[in-house]
Amino acid sequence: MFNQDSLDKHRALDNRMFQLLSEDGKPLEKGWKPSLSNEEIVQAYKDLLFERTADLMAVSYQRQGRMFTYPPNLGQEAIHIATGMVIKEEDWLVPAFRELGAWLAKGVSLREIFLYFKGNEEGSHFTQANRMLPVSVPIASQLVHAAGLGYAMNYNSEKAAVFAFVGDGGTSEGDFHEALNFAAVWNVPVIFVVQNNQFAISVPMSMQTKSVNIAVKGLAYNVPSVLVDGNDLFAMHEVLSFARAQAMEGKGPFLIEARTFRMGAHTTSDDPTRYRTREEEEHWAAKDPLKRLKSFIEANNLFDLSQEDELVAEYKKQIDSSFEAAEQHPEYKLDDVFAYMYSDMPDELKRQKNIYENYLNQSGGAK
Amino acid sequence: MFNQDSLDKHRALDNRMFQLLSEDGKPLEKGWKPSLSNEEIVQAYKDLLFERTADLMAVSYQRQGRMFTYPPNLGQEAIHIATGMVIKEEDWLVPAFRELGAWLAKGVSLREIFLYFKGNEEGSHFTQANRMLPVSVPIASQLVHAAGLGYAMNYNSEKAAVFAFVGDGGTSEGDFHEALNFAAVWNVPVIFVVQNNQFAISVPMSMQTKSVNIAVKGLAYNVPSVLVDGNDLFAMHEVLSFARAQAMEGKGPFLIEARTFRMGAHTTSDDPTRYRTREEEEHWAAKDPLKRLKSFIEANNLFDLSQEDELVAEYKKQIDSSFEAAEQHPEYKLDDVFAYMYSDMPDELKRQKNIYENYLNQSGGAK
Amino acid sequence: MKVMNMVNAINDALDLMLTADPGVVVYGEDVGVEGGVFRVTEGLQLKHGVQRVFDSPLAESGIAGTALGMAVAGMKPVIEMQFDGFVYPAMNQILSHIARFRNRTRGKFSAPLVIRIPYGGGINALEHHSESPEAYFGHTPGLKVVIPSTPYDAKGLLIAAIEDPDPVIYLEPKRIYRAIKQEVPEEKYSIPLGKAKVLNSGEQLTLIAYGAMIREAQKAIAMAKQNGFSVELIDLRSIWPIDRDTVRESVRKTGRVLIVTEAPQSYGPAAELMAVINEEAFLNLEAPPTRLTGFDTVIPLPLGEKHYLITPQRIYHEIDKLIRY
Amino acid sequence: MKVMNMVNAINDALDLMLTADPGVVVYGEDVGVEGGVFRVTEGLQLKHGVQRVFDSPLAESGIAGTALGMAVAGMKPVIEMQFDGFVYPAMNQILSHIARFRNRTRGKFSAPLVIRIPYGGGINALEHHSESPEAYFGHTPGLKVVIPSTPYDAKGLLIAAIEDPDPVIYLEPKRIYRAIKQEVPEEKYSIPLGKAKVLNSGEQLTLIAYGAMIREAQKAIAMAKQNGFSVELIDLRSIWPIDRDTVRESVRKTGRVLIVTEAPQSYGPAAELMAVINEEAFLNLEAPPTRLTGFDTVIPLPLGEKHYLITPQRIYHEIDKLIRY
Ligand SMILES: Cc1ncc(C[n+]2csc(CCOP(=O)(O)OP(=O)(O)O)c2C)c(N)n1
Ligand SMILES: Cc1ncc(C[n+]2csc(CCOP(=O)(O)OP(=O)(O)O)c2C)c(N)n1
Ligand SMILES: [Mg+2]
Ligand SMILES: [Mg+2]
Repeated sequence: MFNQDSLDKHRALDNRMFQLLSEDGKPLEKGWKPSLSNEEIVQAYKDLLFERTADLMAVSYQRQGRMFTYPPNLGQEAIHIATGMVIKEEDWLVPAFRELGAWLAKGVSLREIFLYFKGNEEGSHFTQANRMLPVSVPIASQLVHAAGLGYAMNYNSEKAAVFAFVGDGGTSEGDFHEALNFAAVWNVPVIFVVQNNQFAISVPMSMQTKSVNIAVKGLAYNVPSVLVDGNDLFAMHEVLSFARAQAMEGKGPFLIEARTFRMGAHTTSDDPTRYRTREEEEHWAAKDPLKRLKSFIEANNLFDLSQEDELVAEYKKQIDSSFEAAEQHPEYKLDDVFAYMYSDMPDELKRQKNIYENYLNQSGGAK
Repeated sequence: MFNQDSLDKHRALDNRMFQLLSEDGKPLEKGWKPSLSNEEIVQAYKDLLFERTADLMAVSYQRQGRMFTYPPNLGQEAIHIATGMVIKEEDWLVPAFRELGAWLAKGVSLREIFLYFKGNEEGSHFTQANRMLPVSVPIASQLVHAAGLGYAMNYNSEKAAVFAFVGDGGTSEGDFHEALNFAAVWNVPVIFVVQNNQFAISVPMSMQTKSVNIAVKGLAYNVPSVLVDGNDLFAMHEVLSFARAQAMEGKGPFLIEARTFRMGAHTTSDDPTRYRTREEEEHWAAKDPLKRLKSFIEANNLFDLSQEDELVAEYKKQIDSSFEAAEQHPEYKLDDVFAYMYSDMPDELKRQKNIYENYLNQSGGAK
Repeated sequence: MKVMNMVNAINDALDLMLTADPGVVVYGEDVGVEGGVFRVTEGLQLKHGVQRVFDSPLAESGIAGTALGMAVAGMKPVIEMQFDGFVYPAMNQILSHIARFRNRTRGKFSAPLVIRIPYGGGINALEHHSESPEAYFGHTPGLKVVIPSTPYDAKGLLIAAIEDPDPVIYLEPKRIYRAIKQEVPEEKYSIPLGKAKVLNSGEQLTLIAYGAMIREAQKAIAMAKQNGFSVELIDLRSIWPIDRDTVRESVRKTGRVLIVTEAPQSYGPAAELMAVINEEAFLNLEAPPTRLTGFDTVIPLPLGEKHYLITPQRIYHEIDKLIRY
Repeated sequence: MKVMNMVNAINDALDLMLTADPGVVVYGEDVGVEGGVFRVTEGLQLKHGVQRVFDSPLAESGIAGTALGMAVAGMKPVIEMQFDGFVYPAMNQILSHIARFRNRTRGKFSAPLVIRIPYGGGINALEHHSESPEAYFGHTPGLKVVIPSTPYDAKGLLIAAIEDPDPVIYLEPKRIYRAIKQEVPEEKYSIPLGKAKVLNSGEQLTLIAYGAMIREAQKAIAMAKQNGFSVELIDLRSIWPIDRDTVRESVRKTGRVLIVTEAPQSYGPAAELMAVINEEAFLNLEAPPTRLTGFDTVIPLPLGEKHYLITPQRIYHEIDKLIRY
């Protein structure tokens, strides 16, 4: 298990990445055994498969014009599934916008996710999910919210942690700095996870920072930091578990750089061939987290992979029906524009709404 | 001389401070000789004495109600004088607001400084000073300007550096982070000097950051960083010289934490007894940069200190006459409110000004 | 009742709310040990402890953003921006998140927090210490924006703001922090947000102002009275929402209106009031609605402020012109 | 002449200015290799090199603040904020520094830079991608604020903005980036900042709009014409300063005015125009100056946008009401 000793051995400054499985799913260290049970591993694999299936289908719904935009998760799923395994009901999840599997683990329904990306705020209501903030579009701005949630945890003597996500590009924003600093000074239980997928839209890491890696940035705040192979589910799981345990011991924030690659486009309106090479894509395709876990499962005979097609078919049905549920969501009403701005609708908003409704009445409903 | 080797020996993470003179002005290393000539040392002492005298008089002008506010430099002068010795005509100085001696070295007149703190923008016109930005009140916001100036230096292939100042408190702002990051990624010749004077108004360092020191923050950007005794003129001079030389070699930005203490109040409206102890003040009074340099000069017989009173008397006259010149500055005119907003006054501003002037005419000049 | 100035009244409101609601925390730069640079939070840390009243690192985006996090978790943060000009680094957090969290999550989360900001000119301060940023907030859907003009209102409005389930920008006219003393009840009371107050009833002209301009307006009205003019004074108190009822009723009665604000003119607060008056009382207007505002310039440093600040004489001049129109 | 849409026209203006002035640099997030998420800067890096057209780290305050530094050093940065909603992290740099450097230094330094911002709704985008922030900038002394509505204007105004010795906020109505094609001269030409343009002359009503609302207004005016109404259309083009002459002349002639803007209503752009009209043409008014604007709400996500966006039908409805008033 990743422990204090591993932390000392993986000093961010030395640029050593914590990794347990090789690209072809073999333990890097002889005799290594996963700290997860076989059932847990199989479940993780299934979850990963589910995320991947849902993600690919989301992209295709968008291509069919049934969803207005969508940011693919392809290639980054191990980070999300590992988070889902470690995060507890009482923990907060503070997303950026590319952590599908973690959202699902937190109880957000696919229907809601689809609804959101179809363009309805109702999709961020998260009826079943506890303690998860909505997607944060302004890059890195959510990280300071996480520090505030952490303060509330301490203030209320709650034994819980906050998992806050950001991308590599997001580390350039001032709010990344302020969040890490507040979290450290206040000693709050926040686990910052940077999904370093090598690009911020078209901008590569090398134009985003000159630091040897992103984990090293934790030194500026005296926050323990590790560089982890984000495509290695086991490695991610161990480090996340360690970080959470540390937080529960009152040791404050933790920074994880999860090294990964966005195998898809930035969003469905992006064309990655403009800014990256086929070689780069192939290099990373070999590190695919799904493939890697699958090899491990195969080698250790944990699961009869011949069932996979059936499983995927089942998932697809489920995903389709979630999407249809999103499509069948009641029409977006004028009321919805006004009703949630304040706890009680102020007269001024009623007035503006009335004027518009009067117009609609007079025009026979034509907008 | 401070060199690459010294840099390696003073890794910010080890929290070792670069210092050459003891508190009582003795070389810390046997046989150490200053890299400055005797004349330079004496001149530096005189400059320091001048800054201190001007600074104390500024405080007393303010007390007399002749200036509306003023931020004392007391105790931090060695940083400013050393900067003045290293900075060249072609270099930019990007001040925060507490670097009096450096401004003077850059050619800003005391008259202008007084005029500014009397409340006239004309005091920031810096008639004689080249390449110095005005005081920046919004904490840390000036640092990104420095990165932009640095870009211009590179763009125009100028061999020059930018010296940018900020306080310990300022390192908490997002702009500190963005500036260091831009400067590093763009590899621009910017020397960031953090005057760590232990407090941001009433807030001590310990509530500002959890990092072992401020220099360590440079690691996040892969920017070479040193912790220096800011009350040791020799140490400051050597490190600043080294940093500038590195910048001239195209090695990009540098971060200096100058450890010092604000011996006076934050500004003339502040009362430090509310937030710090007498012991703390006495502890730091023993490290006074003026006293330290004086002891060195005395021990080495560099200057006949019996002339000091006379010198100070002379300085006072000079300072008084600068202040009087500021007091005799032409009245602040209505035109001055409007004239500098745009390069040509837009009709809209002329209109607003006319309306007011018409009123003044009608009211016989009564505001 | 106790005689209080505005600093005392705000301090008292914070103290009462810290006592009444264990979720309330008060933080910002220098608000703890120092008690704030204006001493508004003086004594509160000693009384309520460092967990509840504390200094934050020097970073306004961090202050505002962490407050949102706390609010979402059920706390009631009351944060301070040290001066008007230092709220700008927090604009992204305020505009993009604090104002929108309720709407974004369809009511699942909200951001019941208060941002206190000393604002306005007239105190001989450095640049960025004399700004009037209320229009930026008034133009931002999802916020309520409040400005008191008396110790009594300051206390009651701040208590209401803290109790309000939505985020409130609470601007404190620093120029009159200590200028006005008034009997203020010692107990907790609140004044509904969104309601203007008629401070002086009159027949010939409606003068609308708020914050530090109220005092100047009152002086002008006294001059007007001596000259036989009857002026109605509305203290707007709430920048958003605007109390259209009070404004309408008054302007329909007087037919003439003068709006006095210190902020820059273009796209400023007075423009919105003129629009409201056009919408609510156009047919009753006997003279063009008129604004007396700051210029479209940076507010000058102290030696130039006399050219910028609005005096009772200037207000009176406009009253006179309008009534004779 | 060449047929261009607005994206082409802006690209062309940037290309010409990069060629004409060695001090011009173009940077921001994804503007280099990618050519901008809207492809506005496409091809420019290839042609002018990575020193002059480049990607910056993802940090808007840094982008704006470094541009100020470059401008002070004599360069001419033209920076891009990727979307309207992402300019807010740069507010402190824009409001506190860029707008003020000339005044602060009494003309010693200035900030001749251009901030390009695609803005406005109607493109089915995520939250923060459909904002209309022009009033925030219009209320900030020291800035000029420009919005084109056609490819021709886009090119001429951008060239003028880059040549201008003062900082210019240049807002690009992204909704019509590719919607309008027009013959545009291939050479460099500029259109003076601060001047509105009468797009349609008419007698009964003045309609004031800008940016993407011009197209909607034109459709409404076509409907009005069919019904025998004569409407004058002013394309404001410059948010600050406002071309009072053009507005005054038109409203004095027509006596009726409708202002159409997409931004939220309160303290929004339309309010300022109403104030200007009250100041310039009150006695000529035959009906209350009227505004048709966005609501005081967050602009909804795509499925709700239909409730928010202003349609030609709604504009026509107001025209009809006002002319029959
Ligand atoms: C403040 C802000 N600026 C710009 C954008 C536009 N934008 C959306 S995603 C993105 C890149 C984010 O890169 P990264 O943080 O690495 O996350 P990734 O997309 O790779 O997951 C940008 C620039 C934004 N959403 N917010
Ligand atoms: C953005 C911003 N926030 C707050 C302030 C108010 N303020 C002025 S000086 C200061 C403390 C600065 O501390 P530090 O950076 O350590 O510099 P020092 O005063 O110690 O030289 C504060 C909070 C400001 N000027 N700007
Ligand atoms: Mg990325
Ligand atoms: Mg300090």
